[in-house]
Amino acid sequence: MDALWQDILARPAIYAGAICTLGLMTLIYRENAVYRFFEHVFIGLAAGFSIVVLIKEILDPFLYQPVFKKGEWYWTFVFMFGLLFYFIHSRKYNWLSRLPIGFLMGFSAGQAFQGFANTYLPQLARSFRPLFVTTPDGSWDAAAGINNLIFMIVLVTVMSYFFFSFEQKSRVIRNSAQFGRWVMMVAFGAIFGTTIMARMALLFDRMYFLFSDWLRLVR
Amino acid sequence: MATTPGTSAPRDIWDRLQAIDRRVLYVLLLVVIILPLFVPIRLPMVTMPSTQKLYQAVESIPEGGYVIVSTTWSGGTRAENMPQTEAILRHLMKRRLRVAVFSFDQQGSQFSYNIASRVARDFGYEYGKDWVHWGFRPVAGVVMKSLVRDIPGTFTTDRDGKPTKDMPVMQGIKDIKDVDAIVEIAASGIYMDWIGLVVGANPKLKFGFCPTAVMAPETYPYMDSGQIVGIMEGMRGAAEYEQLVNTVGLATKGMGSISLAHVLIMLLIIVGNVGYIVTRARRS
Amino acid sequence: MQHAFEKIWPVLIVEVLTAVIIIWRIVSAQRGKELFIRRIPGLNAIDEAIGRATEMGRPVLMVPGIGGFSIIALQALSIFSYIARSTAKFGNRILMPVADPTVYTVAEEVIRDAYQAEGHPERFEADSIRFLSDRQFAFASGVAGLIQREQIASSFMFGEFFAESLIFAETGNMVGAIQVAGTVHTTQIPFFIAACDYTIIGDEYYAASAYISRNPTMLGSLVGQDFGKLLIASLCVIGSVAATLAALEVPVLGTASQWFINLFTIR
Amino acid sequence: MFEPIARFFSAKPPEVLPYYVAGAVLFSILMIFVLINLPSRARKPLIALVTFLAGLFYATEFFFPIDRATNKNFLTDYLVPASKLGSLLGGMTLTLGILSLLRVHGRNIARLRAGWYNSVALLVAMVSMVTFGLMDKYGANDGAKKVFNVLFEGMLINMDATMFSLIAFYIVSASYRAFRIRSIEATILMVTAFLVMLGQVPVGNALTDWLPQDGTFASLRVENIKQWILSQVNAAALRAIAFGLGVGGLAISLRIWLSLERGAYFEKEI
Repeated sequence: MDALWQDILARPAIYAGAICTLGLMTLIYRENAVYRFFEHVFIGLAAGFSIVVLIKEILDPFLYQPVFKKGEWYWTFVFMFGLLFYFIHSRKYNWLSRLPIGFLMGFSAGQAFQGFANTYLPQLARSFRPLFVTTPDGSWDAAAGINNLIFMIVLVTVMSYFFFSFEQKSRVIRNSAQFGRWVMMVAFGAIFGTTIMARMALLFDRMYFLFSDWLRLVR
Repeated sequence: MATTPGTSAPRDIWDRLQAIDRRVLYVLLLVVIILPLFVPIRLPMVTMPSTQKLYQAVESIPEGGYVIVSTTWSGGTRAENMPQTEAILRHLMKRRLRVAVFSFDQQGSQFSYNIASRVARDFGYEYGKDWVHWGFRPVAGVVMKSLVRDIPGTFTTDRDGKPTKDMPVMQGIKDIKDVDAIVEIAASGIYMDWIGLVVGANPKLKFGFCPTAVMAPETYPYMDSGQIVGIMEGMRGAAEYEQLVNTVGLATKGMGSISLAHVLIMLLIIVGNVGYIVTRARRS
Repeated sequence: MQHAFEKIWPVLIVEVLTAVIIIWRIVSAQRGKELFIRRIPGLNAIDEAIGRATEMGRPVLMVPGIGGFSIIALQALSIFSYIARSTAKFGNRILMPVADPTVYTVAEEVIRDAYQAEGHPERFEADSIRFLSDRQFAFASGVAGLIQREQIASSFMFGEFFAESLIFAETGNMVGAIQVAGTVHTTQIPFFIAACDYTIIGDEYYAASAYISRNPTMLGSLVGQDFGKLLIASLCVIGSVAATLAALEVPVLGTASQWFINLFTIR
Repeated sequence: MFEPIARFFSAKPPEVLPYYVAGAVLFSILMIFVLINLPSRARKPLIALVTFLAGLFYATEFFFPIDRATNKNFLTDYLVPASKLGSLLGGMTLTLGILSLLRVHGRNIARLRAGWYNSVALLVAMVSMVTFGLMDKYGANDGAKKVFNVLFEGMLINMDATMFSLIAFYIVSASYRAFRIRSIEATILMVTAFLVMLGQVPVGNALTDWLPQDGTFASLRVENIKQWILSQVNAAALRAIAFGLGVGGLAISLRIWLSLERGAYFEKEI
């Protein structure tokens, strides 16, 4: 018993981690009192950590330091503007909270132009695939050409699935959209298949933590 | 596409095959994950060309060469990145190259120090003479730009704050031209920064990348263009690498678990479908 | 690309043109023109799912994802606002765990307004909308617990979802809930497809509020969006033809094609 | 013309700083009083204006011609302060979220509802994390550091990893249940997932290891089939979906920016 206590005192973080791991893992059997307890502890710790981050990484560097250390007094206005959020609980002046909310909405919307240009425009030119491809030594590369054709067909049929306002009267459009949906299923199946590896690695890591870091049964 | 679990009680074996209780599945999964930790399971392994290329690149470094290993990962991806780090360090130290380790991640710095110390012991590497750990370095872009021009000036101290100036391992290393290879083990897209800021500065520098499996596909184009010499892809790449350097490490064990888990899932899919086909055939 | 002027032509041709068409369609739709919209099965299922919750007398769960306050979250909230109007009418209990404090603040407002609009402000319970945690898996643990404890009857997941998507969807499936989900993060769609009854794919997500509300402004926007997509699809086809011509080194046409490709090539 | 304004909004030395800060607070309170008394028909236009101006900043910064030498225009230097402003405003809502937690769990405890002790655990965990987290930063104390280490590295990080790892279980039950040849779509989904799984693991690769490494038949090796699905079909399909999402996102951004959005929240009388 003494040895156990000494071990716990020597490695408290490992023991705490192991107990928490086991506690949350009980969820796969079913929701139970043990899980519920650790779930609440988890949310409490996470909330506490968010508060710490808010103070350390937002209020301190973006409000306290600039105003009181660098004299940038105008940040006070931002703070006062942010206080308008709290009117959300007021029956009568509730609408005031819509000002900072609207401001954040505008911020988010305004960034869309750059976001669109950055994310999608470069992909456009990369979709211009030649159907005739030559290898570096100048001979015809039929396989690459066929691959590019497939790429185009997939691209166009999947996009056709997402047309909402055209009535799919013509058979071409209807079939194209249907084919597009099937191709998407291929893509989704592939994503599913590739993700399994990463998730299993995580579970393996947990077992390694329990059996090696904690119980020291495996090196 | 989801179905509510069978409302009527399973009648025969075929019905039952379609409605195995999820807890049975979970126990099976736990068994296949835990078992290889204790019982080594050697599965046939085909080495991917990307792993082979990385191995060859390390093999081609001239004797006494200098390699920087950066470990930008944290606990969340330990299962994949830890065996990668260990496998690459084993290879470097087996070849008796000079090694400098550091990290853009605080946790990664601690992890890589522990791993490197252990591997160094195995190969009789002496700290300060054969290898060094520069510790945690925040703000990747700044560090990368500066190490291109001046390595001793960028890493004036090691992880314990000791000056590196007089360490034998730092002798003869001035800038990026004196470095033979850089290997980044990461859970993020940091390879882009290396390629953009460092790789071009020394044409003979070899840049190897060890990403998590999820990250790997997006890095292939850079291997085709030669900007990355080779890729160790997640735990699987690490297992292949362990095989290449003749060691049974965490990745080989992990790959046993993960392969079995894949096999389990595939078997379950088959079992479920067999049950489904038979019952459907009977009904019609 | 930090600024439009770094590569002005694609920005003008694709982005600005799309934006102008969208606004133009919105304005003309507001003048009252009948507009067609194709069926989106997942969205039709919303009423069915609420109906079932009413029959079973068990709560309805709405999860607006774990993303921050953005247009994606706003779209989720407008779908939930529609759902809340139904639940206000039928008197279902709702549960809405939220992961971002700003989204939480707005969500409370949106849902309360929905109850008011339906004429049942007294049925709104402030505690039904809860901030759990802005940390991904702490939030996931809370939602998983909630789903099982409350034995929810139907679950709606719209917004930004990452790896935790499967935790929600499988736990929901375990308690036998009807589940409808949609997210802009395409890598999570396979998991929703595997575990939910209906999944909204891709920009069906952005079509949702138009589809549900049939509001002329939104429908007009949807028509404009279709024009934008048509523009992009056509450019891809034209670009591929151009790339082929350039590769075949057709005289004149090949050079012109190369010019066209370069016009759109960024970096 | 802007010179006096810029001087007024510049950083102030400590001697006069308190006056400026107090002035800003007073001015803001005054403005709130003005807002409270604003006629209700002016409210919506005001909110629309605030939204529009906030969006206009980013739009102008993106579209305004740049100086080729510096790659900047007159607004570029304000991007960093703007993002700080956004973080600060967004951060201030955290208090509202925490209040929600306190309200729900405080009530559980006060009324001794079933499981009230869990709510106590939540609050204790929260308070200790805040206490030791702040001590870790602002008051270096070895004991406090150790406790923080147990709370953060020991508990929080491991709980994160555990919840994340549960997905491994769920992925097994989901694929067992969903991948049935029930419909064409489900079958396609299953077959590709199956092929890709085979390509992922060494065991699967061993199946087609007898095929040559190069040449025509090499493309039938499972790892190459997997690679082909990912690089051709997957990439193209995901790009097509992404284009749609891009246009959809642009549309909803425009609607919000120009206050054209509809729905209960936007149409409510205020």
